[in-house]
Amino acid sequence: MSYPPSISRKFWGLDFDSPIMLASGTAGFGEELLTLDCLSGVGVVVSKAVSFKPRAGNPPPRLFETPLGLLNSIGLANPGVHHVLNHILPLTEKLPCPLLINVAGESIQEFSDVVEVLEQSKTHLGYEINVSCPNVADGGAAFGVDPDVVFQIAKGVSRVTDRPFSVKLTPNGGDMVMVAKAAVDGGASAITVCNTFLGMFVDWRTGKSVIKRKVAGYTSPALLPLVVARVWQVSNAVSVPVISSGGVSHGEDILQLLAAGASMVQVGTRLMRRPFAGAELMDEMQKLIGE
Amino acid sequence: MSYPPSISRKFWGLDFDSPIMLASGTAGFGEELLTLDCLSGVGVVVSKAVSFKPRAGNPPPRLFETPLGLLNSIGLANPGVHHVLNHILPLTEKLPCPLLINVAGESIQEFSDVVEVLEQSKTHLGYEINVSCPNVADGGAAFGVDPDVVFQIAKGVSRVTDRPFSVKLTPNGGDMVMVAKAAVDGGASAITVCNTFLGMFVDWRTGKSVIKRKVAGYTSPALLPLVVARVWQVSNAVSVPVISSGGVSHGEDILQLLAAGASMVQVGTRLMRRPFAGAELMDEMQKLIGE
Amino acid sequence: MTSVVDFDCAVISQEMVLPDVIKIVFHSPEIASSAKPGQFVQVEPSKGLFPVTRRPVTINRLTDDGFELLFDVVGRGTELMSQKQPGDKVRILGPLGNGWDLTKGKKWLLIGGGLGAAGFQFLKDSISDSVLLIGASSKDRVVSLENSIVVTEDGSVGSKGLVTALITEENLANADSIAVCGPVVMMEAVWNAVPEKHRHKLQISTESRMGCGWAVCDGCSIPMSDGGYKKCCKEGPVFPGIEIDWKRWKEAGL
Amino acid sequence: MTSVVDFDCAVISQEMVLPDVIKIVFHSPEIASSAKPGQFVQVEPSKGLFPVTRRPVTINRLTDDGFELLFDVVGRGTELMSQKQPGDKVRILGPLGNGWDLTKGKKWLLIGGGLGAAGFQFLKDSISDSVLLIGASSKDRVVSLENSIVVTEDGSVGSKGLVTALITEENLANADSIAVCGPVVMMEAVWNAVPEKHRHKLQISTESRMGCGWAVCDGCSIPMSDGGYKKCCKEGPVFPGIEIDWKRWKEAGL
Ligand SMILES: Cc1cc2nc3c(=O)[nH]c(=O)nc-3n(C[C@H](O)[C@H](O)[C@H](O)COP(=O)(O)OP(=O)(O)OC[C@H]3O[C@@H](n4cnc5c(N)ncnc54)[C@H](O)[C@@H]3O)c2cc1C
Ligand SMILES: Cc1cc2nc3c(=O)[nH]c(=O)nc-3n(C[C@H](O)[C@H](O)[C@H](O)COP(=O)(O)OP(=O)(O)OC[C@H]3O[C@@H](n4cnc5c(N)ncnc54)[C@H](O)[C@@H]3O)c2cc1C
Ligand SMILES: Cc1cc2nc3c(=O)[nH]c(=O)nc-3n(C[C@H](O)[C@H](O)[C@H](O)COP(=O)(O)O)c2cc1C
Ligand SMILES: Cc1cc2nc3c(=O)[nH]c(=O)nc-3n(C[C@H](O)[C@H](O)[C@H](O)COP(=O)(O)O)c2cc1C
Ligand code: FES
Ligand code: FES
Repeated sequence: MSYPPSISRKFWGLDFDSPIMLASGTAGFGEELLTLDCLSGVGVVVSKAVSFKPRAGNPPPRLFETPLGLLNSIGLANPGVHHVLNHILPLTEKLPCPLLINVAGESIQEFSDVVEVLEQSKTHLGYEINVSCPNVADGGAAFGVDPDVVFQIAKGVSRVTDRPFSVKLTPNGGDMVMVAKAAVDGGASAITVCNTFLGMFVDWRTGKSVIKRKVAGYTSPALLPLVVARVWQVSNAVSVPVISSGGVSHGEDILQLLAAGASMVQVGTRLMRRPFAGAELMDEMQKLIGE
Repeated sequence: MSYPPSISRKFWGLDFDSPIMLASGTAGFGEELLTLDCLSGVGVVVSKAVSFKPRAGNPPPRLFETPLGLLNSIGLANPGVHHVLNHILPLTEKLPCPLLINVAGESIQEFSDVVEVLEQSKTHLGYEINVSCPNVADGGAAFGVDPDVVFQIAKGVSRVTDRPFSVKLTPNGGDMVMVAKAAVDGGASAITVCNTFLGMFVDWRTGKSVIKRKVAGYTSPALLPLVVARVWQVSNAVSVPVISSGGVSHGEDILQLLAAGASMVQVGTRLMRRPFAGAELMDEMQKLIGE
Repeated sequence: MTSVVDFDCAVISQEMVLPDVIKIVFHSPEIASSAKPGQFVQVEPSKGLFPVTRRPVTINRLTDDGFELLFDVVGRGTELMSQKQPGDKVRILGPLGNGWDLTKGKKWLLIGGGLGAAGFQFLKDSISDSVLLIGASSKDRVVSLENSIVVTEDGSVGSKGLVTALITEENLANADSIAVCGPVVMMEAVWNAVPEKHRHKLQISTESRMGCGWAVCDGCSIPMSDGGYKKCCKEGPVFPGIEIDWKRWKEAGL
Repeated sequence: MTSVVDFDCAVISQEMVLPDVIKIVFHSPEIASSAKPGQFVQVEPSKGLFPVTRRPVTINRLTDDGFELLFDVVGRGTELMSQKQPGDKVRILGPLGNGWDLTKGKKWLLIGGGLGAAGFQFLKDSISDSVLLIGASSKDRVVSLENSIVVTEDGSVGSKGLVTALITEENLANADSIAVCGPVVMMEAVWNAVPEKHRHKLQISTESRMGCGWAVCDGCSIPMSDGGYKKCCKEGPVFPGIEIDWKRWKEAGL
C-alpha cells in the first residue's frame, strides 16, 4: 500500500471513484437519496436491515442525543423481506451506485432464508450480514461475539448466494479478530468493522434510562480512534477487504481509515446531519490529497 | 436505591464524603497531590500500576491528543514492587484518604506475588487488580478477556491478602459480565468498569501510527455513555460494588454513573488537566443536588 | 420531496419575542416558494461537530423571499440557534414532511397550545374560514395572532382556564377540519375533550426526536393505532388524530 | 513544587511579535514571585471540554506582577491560546519543572534555536556573564535579545549559516555552563558539534508531549542514557546533555 492512500478504489473486483459507503440504517434503501439527488460522491449504498418477517421496531424515543454523540434504538424496524423484494428493491433500480442489503436474523437459519428470498432480485450487488445489532433481544450482537455461530451464519449465506457479502462485527465483546477469521472461513468476502458501541444515558434525577430498552447503540465523532484501531487489527489478520464503519465526520477521517487498512469507509451519523455528505466528504478528501 | 443518588457513600464498610476515586496512572501514588494540596474532595486514590520487577515503560511519544480525546501508551512504567514498598508507600502515610494499589502482572502468579510483598505495608486500604492494560504485550488485557484466568488471578490474590480488592476489567473483548462474575467467584470485593478502550491514530500521509506500539488506550469525555452502559450491565449482574472508570469531566457525569449503578467513580484524564478536579467536581455535584 | 434543498440561509432578523422565545427570519427564496403550512425545516445549530444532529422547527410563516421560525430555547441546540445574528449563514434543509391536509373541507377550527399556535398564521393565510383558540400557561407563552380567542392558566391574558374549556359542541360541529398543535399533554387533553363523533376531523401536528428529518433513519416514529409506527418526518408531522396511538405516544415521554 | 498554583490569570496584553508567534503577558503575582528561569506553565487553551489536556509553555520573562509567554501557533491548542484578548481569564498551572541549574559556575554560553532563544532573557537576567548565540531559519524566527550574535539560514538577519558554525573551541572553553534551547534537531546538531570534553557543561531544555505537567501521568518521559526515562515535567525540562539518550529521544519524533 502506498501513502497517502488513493481515493479511488478497487473493491470486490469493481472500480470505485469513491471509497464512501452509506451505512446501514442511515440511508434507508437509498431511494430517499435518489429523490433528494444526493448520491453524488457515494460509492455504495448499504440498505437498512431486512429481516424475514416485518419488524415494527422499538418503542420511541428511538434516538437521544447526548452532549457528544447519539444513542439509537431503532430495533431493526423493517417491513420484512417479501415487502422489500416486491415493493422497495424495484425503486432502487435507478440508483447510480451499487446497493448492499443489510440482513438481520433472530436465528442462524434466518440469515440465509432472507438472502434466499432476496436472490430473486437483480438490483443489488451483495449483502452485509448484520450479526451485531445492539438493539434487539434475539440474535443481534449475541451472535456476533461467537466465532462458531458467525462461521455457521456465513456458511449458510454462502450456500444460497454467489454474490459477495460482508459480515458486520460487533465491538461489544468477543474477540473481533477471531470472529472475523471465522466469518472468512465461512465464506465472507469482506468484514465490516464495526457496528455501534453499546451506550446508555441515565437521568440521574430519576435513575431511568432515556431509552426503553435501557442500552442502545452509540455513535460519536469521538469514536473514530476506536474504529481505526479495530480496522487496523482486523485488516492485518484477514485476507478479505475490511469495510470500516463508525466515527467519520470529515474527509480526513476517511483518509485515516484507508491508511489504517480499510478498503471502503462507511458514513452513518454524519449523513443523517448532512444529506450531501458524499459529495462534501469527497471534496474535503480531494483538497487534502491535492495539497 | 433512591434518586437523585447520594454523594456520600458507604463503600467496603467505610463512610466516604465523596464518591471520587483518582484513577490509576493519572495520580501517581497520590504523593504529588499531597504537595500540590489538591486531595480535597477525593474519596480514594488509586496508585499507578505496580509490577514485580521495575518496568521502564513504552518508548515516547507516550501520549497523543486526538481532536476529541487522548491516546496513552505508558506501558505500566513503574519502579517495581520492592522500590514502591520501601521508598514510595512511606510517603503516602500522610494521605488524607485511603489508597488502593493498582497491581499488574505478566503472569497469573505475578499478581499475588506483588500483593504478597505489598502486604508488608500498613498504609494502603486495598488493591485494584489490573487485568486490562491495553499497552503491554504480556498479560494485560489478554488476561482480562478470559473468565478462567481472571478467576485464578482473583483466587490467587484472595489467598495472600485479607484486604479488599477490586478487579479492573477491559472493555476490549470478552464478555464483561461473565468476567466480572468470575472475578467475584475468585474473591473480588469490587469490580472496576473499566480500563481504557483500545484506540489508534494513523498519519494518513505516511500510514504510520503516532504511537510506537501502534494501538493505545483512548480516553475521551465522549466515552461516558459507553461506560454508563457497562456499569449498568455489570452492576446488575454482580453482588459486589462496581467502581466506574472513564468519561468523567463534570459533576453531572458522576451523578449519572452513580444513578447507573456505580458505588464509586474514578476520574482520570480530567484530573490530568485539572489537579483540583476532586474539589471542583464535588462542588458541581453539590450545586446540582442542592438545586 | 423533490423540492427539498439544503442551503446556507442568511439570517435577516432575529429577536426575542417572548421570554426565551426567539423569532428568526431567514432568506431563502427556494424554501419560500415551495413550503406548505405545517411543514418544517431541519436547522444545523452549529458549524462544529456538536450537536451531531440538526433541530426540527416548524415553518411559522413565509416572507417575500424567505421564512420565519419561532422557537423556545430549551436546550443546547436551540441555545446555539438563538445566538445567530443577522448576516450569519445557517445550514437549513427543507421544506420537510407533509403539512395540514387542506382537502378536508373549508371551515377550520384551530386549537393551539402555547407556542404551538405560532404556526397557525401560515395555515390561516392559506384558508378562508377559521376559528382560532389559543391556550397557554401565561401571557409569556402567548403569540399574538389576529382574531384569536385566548385563555391562560393564570389569567394574565384572556380569560382564565384551559383551552379545552373553549371547545364546545357548537364550534366542533361547525368545523370541517380541526387542527391541533401544542405540547403533547395539551393535544391529548384536546383529543379527550372531543367527542368520538368529531374525532375524525382532528389533524394533529406531532413531535418526535428526530435524527435525519428526511426519512432515512427511522428514528422519529410515532406509534399508530394499528400497532405499528409512522415517520413523523415524512408521513407526518401532521397525522389524523384517529391514526395515533395516544397511549403509546405519551409513553415515549417526549 | 509546593509553590505551584492553579489560577485563572488575566491577560494583560497580547500581540503577534513575528508571523504566527504570539506574546501574551499574564497577571499573576503568585507565579511571578516563585518562577525560576527555565520553568514552564501549563495553559488551558479553552474552557470547553476540548482539547482535553493543557499546553506547556516556557516562562519567557517575568514582569512586575506576572509573566510573559511567547509561543508558536502550530495547532489547535496554540490557535485557541492566540485568540485570548486582554481581560480574558486563562487557567494556568505553574511554575512547573526545574529550571536551568545556576550552580554550575558563573560564565554561560547560551545557544538558542529560533523561538527557543526567547526564554534566555529570563536566564540572562539571573546571571552576570553570558555569551548568547541565536540561530534561526530566517528573520521571521528571530526574537531580538540584547547582545546576541545571530545567524540565519537564509541570511535575512545576521550572517548566513547555522548556529553550530558559531560554536568555537574558544567560547566553549570560556564557558562554565552551556545552555541550549531550540528544536530537537538543532539541539542534537549542537550536541554533535560540541567536543566530548565540553559536553558535561551542556544543559538541554527538552520538550515532550505532556499530559499533566505535574508528574502524575508519566507521559512526558525523555529517554536517558542509562536506558531508562526521566519525566520532562518534573526532573526536566532542563537536563544535563550527557544524561540524555539522543538517539532514542530523536526516535520519539516529537
Ligand atoms: C416536526 C417538529 C417541529 C418542531 N417545531 C418547533 C417549533 O416550531 N418551535 C419550537 O420551539 N420547537 C419545535 N420543535 C421542537 C424542537 O425541535 C426541540 O425543542 C429542539 O429540537 C430541542 O433542541 P435542544 O438541543 O435545544 O434541546 P435538547 O437539549 O436536545 O433537549 C431539551 C429538551 O427538549 C426536548 N426535545 C429534544 N428534542 C425534541 C424534539 N425533537 N421534539 C420535542 N422535544 C424535544 C427534550 O426532551 C428535552 O427536554 C419541533 C419538533 C419537531 C419534531
Ligand atoms: C516544557 C515545554 C515548554 C514549551 N515551551 C514552549 C514555548 O515557550 N513556546 C512554544 O511555542 N512552544 C513551547 N512548547 C511546545 C508547545 O507546548 C507545543 O507547541 C504545543 O503544545 C502544541 O499545541 P497545539 O495544540 O497547538 O498543537 P497540536 O495540534 O497538539 O500539535 C501540532 C504540532 O505540535 C507538536 N507538538 C504537540 N505537542 C507538543 C509538545 N508538548 N512539545 C513539542 N511539540 C509538540 C506536534 O508534534 C504537532 O506537530 C513547549 C513544550 C514543552 C514540553
Ligand atoms: C439510526 C441508526 C440506525 C442504524 N441501523 C442499522 C442497521 O439497521 N443495521 C446495521 O448493520 N447497522 C445500523 N446502524 C449502524 C450504522 O450502520 C453504522 O455502523 C454506525 O452508525 C457507525 O457509523 P457512524 O459513526 O458513521 O454513524 C445504525 C446506526 C444508526 C445511527
Ligand atoms: C496516562 C494514563 C495512564 C494510565 N495508567 C493506568 C495504569 O497504570 N493502570 C490502570 O489500571 N489504568 C491506567 N489508566 C486508565 C485509567 O486508570 C482510567 O481507567 C482511564 O483513564 C479512564 O478514565 P478517564 O476517562 O477518567 O481518564 C491510565 C490512563 C491514562 C490516561
Ligand atoms: S427523523 Fe430520520 S426517519 Fe424521521
Ligand atoms: S506530563 Fe504527566 S508526568 Fe509529566
